[in-house]
Amino acid sequence: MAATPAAETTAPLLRLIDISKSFPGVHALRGVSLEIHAGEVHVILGQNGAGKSSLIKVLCGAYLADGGAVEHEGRRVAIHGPADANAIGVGVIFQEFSLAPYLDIAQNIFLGRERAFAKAGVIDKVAMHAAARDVLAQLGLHYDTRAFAADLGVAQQQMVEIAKALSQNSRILVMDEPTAAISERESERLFEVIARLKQRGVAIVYISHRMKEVVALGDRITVMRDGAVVASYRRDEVSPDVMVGAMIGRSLAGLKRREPVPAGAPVLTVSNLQTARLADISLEVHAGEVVGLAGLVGSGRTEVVRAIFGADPLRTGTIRLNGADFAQRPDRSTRAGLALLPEDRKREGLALPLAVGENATAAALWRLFRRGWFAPAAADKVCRDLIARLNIATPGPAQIVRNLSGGNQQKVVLGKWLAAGSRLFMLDEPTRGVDIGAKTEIYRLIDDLVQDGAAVLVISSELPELIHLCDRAYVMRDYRIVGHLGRDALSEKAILDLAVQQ
Amino acid sequence: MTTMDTPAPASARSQPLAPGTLAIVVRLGLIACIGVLLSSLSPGFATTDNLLNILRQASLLFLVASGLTLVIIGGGLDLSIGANLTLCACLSAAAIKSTGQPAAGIVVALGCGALVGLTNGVLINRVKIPPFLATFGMLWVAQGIAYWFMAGQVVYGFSPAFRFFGSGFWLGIPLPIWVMLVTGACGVIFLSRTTIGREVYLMGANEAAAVLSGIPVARRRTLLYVVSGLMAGLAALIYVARLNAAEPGIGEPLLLPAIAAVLVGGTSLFGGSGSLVGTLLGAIILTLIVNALNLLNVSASWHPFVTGVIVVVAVLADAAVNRGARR
Amino acid sequence: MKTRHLRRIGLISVVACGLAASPAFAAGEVIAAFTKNQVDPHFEGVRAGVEQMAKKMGATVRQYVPTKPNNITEGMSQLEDVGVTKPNLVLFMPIDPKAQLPTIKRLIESGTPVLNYNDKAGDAPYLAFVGQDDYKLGYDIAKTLFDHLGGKGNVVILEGIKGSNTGDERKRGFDAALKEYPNIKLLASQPANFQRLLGLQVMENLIQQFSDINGVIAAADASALGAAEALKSAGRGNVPVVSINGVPEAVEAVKNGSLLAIAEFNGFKIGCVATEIGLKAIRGEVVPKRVVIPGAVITKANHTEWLVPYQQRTCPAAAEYVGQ
Amino acid sequence: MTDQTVHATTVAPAALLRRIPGVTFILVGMIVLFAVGNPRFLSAVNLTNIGLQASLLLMLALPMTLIILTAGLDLSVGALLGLCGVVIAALLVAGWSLPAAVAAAMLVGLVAGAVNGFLVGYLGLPAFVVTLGTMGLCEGLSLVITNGDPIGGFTPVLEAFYRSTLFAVPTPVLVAATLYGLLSLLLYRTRFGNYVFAIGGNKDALHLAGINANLVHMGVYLLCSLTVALSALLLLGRTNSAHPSVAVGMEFEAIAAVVLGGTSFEKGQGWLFGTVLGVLAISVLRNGLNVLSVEPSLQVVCVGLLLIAALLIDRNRKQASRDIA
Repeated sequence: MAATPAAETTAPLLRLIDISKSFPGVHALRGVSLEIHAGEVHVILGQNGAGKSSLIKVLCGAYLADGGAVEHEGRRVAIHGPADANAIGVGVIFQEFSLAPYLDIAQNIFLGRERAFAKAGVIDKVAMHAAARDVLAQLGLHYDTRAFAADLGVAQQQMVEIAKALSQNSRILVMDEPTAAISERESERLFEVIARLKQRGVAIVYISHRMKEVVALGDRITVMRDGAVVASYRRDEVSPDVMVGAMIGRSLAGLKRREPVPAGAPVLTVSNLQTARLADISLEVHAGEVVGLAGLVGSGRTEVVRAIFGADPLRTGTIRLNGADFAQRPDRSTRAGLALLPEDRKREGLALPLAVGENATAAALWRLFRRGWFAPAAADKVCRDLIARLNIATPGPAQIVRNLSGGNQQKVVLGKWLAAGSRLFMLDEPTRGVDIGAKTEIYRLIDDLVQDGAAVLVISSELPELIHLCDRAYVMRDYRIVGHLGRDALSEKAILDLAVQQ
Repeated sequence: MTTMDTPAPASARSQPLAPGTLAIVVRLGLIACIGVLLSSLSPGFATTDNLLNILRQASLLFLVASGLTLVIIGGGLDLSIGANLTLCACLSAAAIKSTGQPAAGIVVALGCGALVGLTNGVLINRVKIPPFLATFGMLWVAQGIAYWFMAGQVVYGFSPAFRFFGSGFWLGIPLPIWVMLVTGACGVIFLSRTTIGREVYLMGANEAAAVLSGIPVARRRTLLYVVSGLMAGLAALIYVARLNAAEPGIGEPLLLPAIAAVLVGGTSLFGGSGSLVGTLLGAIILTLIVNALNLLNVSASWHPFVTGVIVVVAVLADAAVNRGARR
Repeated sequence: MKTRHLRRIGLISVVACGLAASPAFAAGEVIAAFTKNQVDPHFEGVRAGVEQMAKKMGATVRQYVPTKPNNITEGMSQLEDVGVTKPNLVLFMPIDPKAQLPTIKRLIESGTPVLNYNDKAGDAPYLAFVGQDDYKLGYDIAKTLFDHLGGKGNVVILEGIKGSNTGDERKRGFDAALKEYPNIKLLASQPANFQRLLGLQVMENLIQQFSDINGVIAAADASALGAAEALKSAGRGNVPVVSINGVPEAVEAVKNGSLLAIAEFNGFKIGCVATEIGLKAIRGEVVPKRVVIPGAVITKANHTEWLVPYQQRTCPAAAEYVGQ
Repeated sequence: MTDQTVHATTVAPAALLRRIPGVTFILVGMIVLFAVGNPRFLSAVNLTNIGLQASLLLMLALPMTLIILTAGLDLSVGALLGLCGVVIAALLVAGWSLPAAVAAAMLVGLVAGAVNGFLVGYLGLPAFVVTLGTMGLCEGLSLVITNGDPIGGFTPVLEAFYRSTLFAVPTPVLVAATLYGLLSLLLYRTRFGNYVFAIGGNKDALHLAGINANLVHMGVYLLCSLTVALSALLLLGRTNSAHPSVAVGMEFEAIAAVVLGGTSFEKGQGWLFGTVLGVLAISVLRNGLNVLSVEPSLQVVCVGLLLIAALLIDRNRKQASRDIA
């Protein structure tokens, strides 16, 4: 665990040579070569499906590469499984955390390596907790190591993950979109930790969509597309536009703000809403408006839309749709014209083992078949129309949703609500885990919706996205609305000032 | 990016058999194989009487298993069906005995079944007890009430009009088979041609997503348990009519065979997939096997073992097919 | 939250205290009566007999029945628990003699008098055994059928639960009778576990398998009634069925011709006599060690006596059977 | 609260209190009630009875806890218990020595556990389905071996062992207590124990930690089946004979006991000692109802009500604690 001095940046710590991997019908990786240097942050950029995840899985031994070689400090090594990856010091922090909820922090950190603390097979808990505290201290953290992972917040879990990797003497730390689920403030904390790790000579492979982070962190940037490396730069030799261009294969102008539509009558009026956690929520959304709900992760944004939709119980407060009260129950909300695109589409948005058709009509059955009799042909037609309208890449309505890419899955969720004829769309992180192509299409769709007189309430952790989309925004902190920003006042700084307690 | 821009090819229709259809075909094939094998080994097998006999026995099993199938597709489990059947049988038999009206028995059986189902639904929805335990608790409660109500007696001897449900024939086919066909058809229509049926699959596959799609999941689930209870009530009537008696021990031995029929029928316990046709075939296969063992003079001690083998084989085969389909 | 718990616990306590208190106020000896299940009416007959005689003789009865029918371990637990409550008399019938013998021996050693009734429960210092001769019942009823068939024909047997004393002894009786009738052919002998549904389904299958069944012997009424149903719906209602027990339902079936005859295994009488003998024994009287109640063959000619519901019957005096 | 990422999460004593399952209250309530109803309830003889009656269920419920912690289920334990009893008895009657017969039963347990474990651990089939299948197979095999007849007349050593006591404590209780000690050591103090929690909570994590998670998963089922095979000795000692279907149905009671004890079907959340409480609750209820001579049909209802009431309390407490948070 002793700190390693920053290594020579000239000789790579790990070199991937011509790695390829294919699955039936898909070339996930085509001859990927990559150099990873100690003490450097190597950012890998790419759209969804570009092969980043496959690359990580090959690196950590979850996939066995079909071809190519791996060199560790100049020597050929074979990665046949997680154990081999561990042996050469590769540690991965996945988006879906690899913590067991009902093991405590210390047990999680040393999961799989308890032998070091075992005497005659019995684990010396005192020693293990002491060691865990040591590791956390190196990151400047002081957690109670007896806490169950289940009781930790997302950011805290991520820190435990990092501590876990660090405790394995990982020389190469792979982070898969580490800031996707944490607040900006927590991200800063993470960046500090990354800086510390760099100083200690750890090589970091950092995967992200966020150009700002890429620019701020990356020493070396590799862009992938369609399973292959399309470009590799040093940070000082490249601009964001060039990188985005490389990602999508063409140059894209920066996000401009969406043209506003003249706002109509109020569609949604929420006053003094209170739930078990939320307090004093009042907001209004008009027809033809895109309203943002900004704030850090954990500030209560998701809870607000869930409460409006009726997924969580209200304590007090009134919610009116087009001036009328409606029962706060998801089925009533749906029939009243409310739509909720949930944050976690795999868990809450889609029935993954079912077909596109079944999912796309899930919220609209009551509307399409008012008598309660289901007609497969009619449902099929509705679904085909949606596939065409949303440009969903699927062989047909019978395709199982699990087999679609993230962007197309998200479009199915959106399609569900289009079919339901909703008038107020509450979109919780609509572009999370979605590639740029699908992202633009989703933006265009939102624009179409408001043009058409619908109202949209958007939650996003990506500030540029909010600023691009929204006519105005409410900002939340600690389960309260702490501010409202009109179109002119809306800026990243303004949002952050409100969202972060000074 | 290329795939994104091209709209869906229209050839999607001509894909190979969906796993569900395949499973049905395989089961039909299995039944055919056993049939051919048996008719060559035992002359008594391929007679109309024997085939109707098998179907009649299967129909009783199917009635119990059908409600369970719906519950399982919707992502639940109902361990109380056997005890529920017992309770319905005892109460309805007593009602018929005391009023002399078969109609009273029908009302009581269906009412009692629905009530037990409703209680299951409330325990699961409101009290949030996992289905396994809520229905296991109800198993004991229903069984206990049945014991208490019957106080060790048997209610027996019903009018021919009522007994017709269990032992009568229509167009040369025993009435329980008609009941099986009619309820099976209703069930199939319910699952595939009503919006509620479609919602059942959705909530079984992903409950949270179903809730957030505006499907009133709690009410749908309660409905499923009520339907399961109603089926137990209906089965109870057929049993009482068939046996000409109600005793507090008739339902309990039916639980595991019913679960086995559902599983052999290819319905996944994960929810979200399965079919009543499968359960029907499952019930027929299980009945057929026992009939075959009898005709082949195999000792009755072997019946549970062979049934166990069939369940395991069916489950393994489905797992293999699903794995293949997912890849 | 706490008050809610307290209230709930309080409610339960009140109910349970009520339950607990009721037997405690009654006078006289306390009898613990064991039966095997709450399903078979035969045991209801036993319980009714015990209750009636106990009331007559001024004793109180506590019934012990496993919650799951014929569950051996539960039956054993109940025996152990009875050792704690120390009743004045235990009337015991084994679910499984081999399993329960050691426990019952310990119960006797601890000073609780035990009378064995209904089924033989192995060798232990019981006050007495009160029951019937299952072997003879089986033998008698089989003979009745064979004679009815004129000494020739094909029969099937629906056995009881394998391994139960009752079932095995009856089967032995059937077999003994079979040996005496060389022209009676046994087509099949399958277990129907004393159950109605199993009796029905086993019979349905046997009908398919054999087209020439002339008679059916069932080890108990429930399976016989099931078998009779199966025969009737196959249009073979004329095939004679005989059984053992004589619960009112089966006697009615004899009356209307569905069953040919039943060998009387009279739970009510067993309950009465066992209680009388047991109470007399603990009251210091000298009692016979073994009382075997003879079983009649119930036919259409003599069935009326057994049609009476248990509650309306009157206990016979034990003296009627002593010395037989 | 200025720097939330560094802020330590503490394990409050309230958290420990929260772990106590609702069944504890019912258990205490029942004990008070039964003791008031019949003072002999608390006599040494009766406590011995409760211990004896609880010990076999505990032998099944303890390894079942581990299985449920892995988000699994084993419906085959009851039938397997019966089968192992039949195997031991049959071999003893056939003249085998006790150790040899026990070894054969262990082998049966090994095979059953391996089949369950392989199908659940390696192939990822639902445990309910797999173990329902093996349950049928085990029960069927017992029937085939015995042809439905109970087997008796083997060495009295088993019964003597079952009935023996050490310092006035019945041996079966000691055996069950020893098993509890061993399993709690295994679960809370060894790598294997950590992996059990990890499989239920996040099996992929275990896989990525370089552990053969499937093997561990299978190991849990093996452990359970082997324990069951050994428990057959207690069963034989208790019943002094082997019945093919004597223990069928015990699996449901064991599962109920585990869940009463606060172990959840998901996420590897649970507590081994809770299972002891759950088993005690069931045993005390049954014993107490007998001691109070409650009417047999009401006893059946009471078992169901115990389950529902205990889970109701847990539910209310969980909601209450969430409201506070």
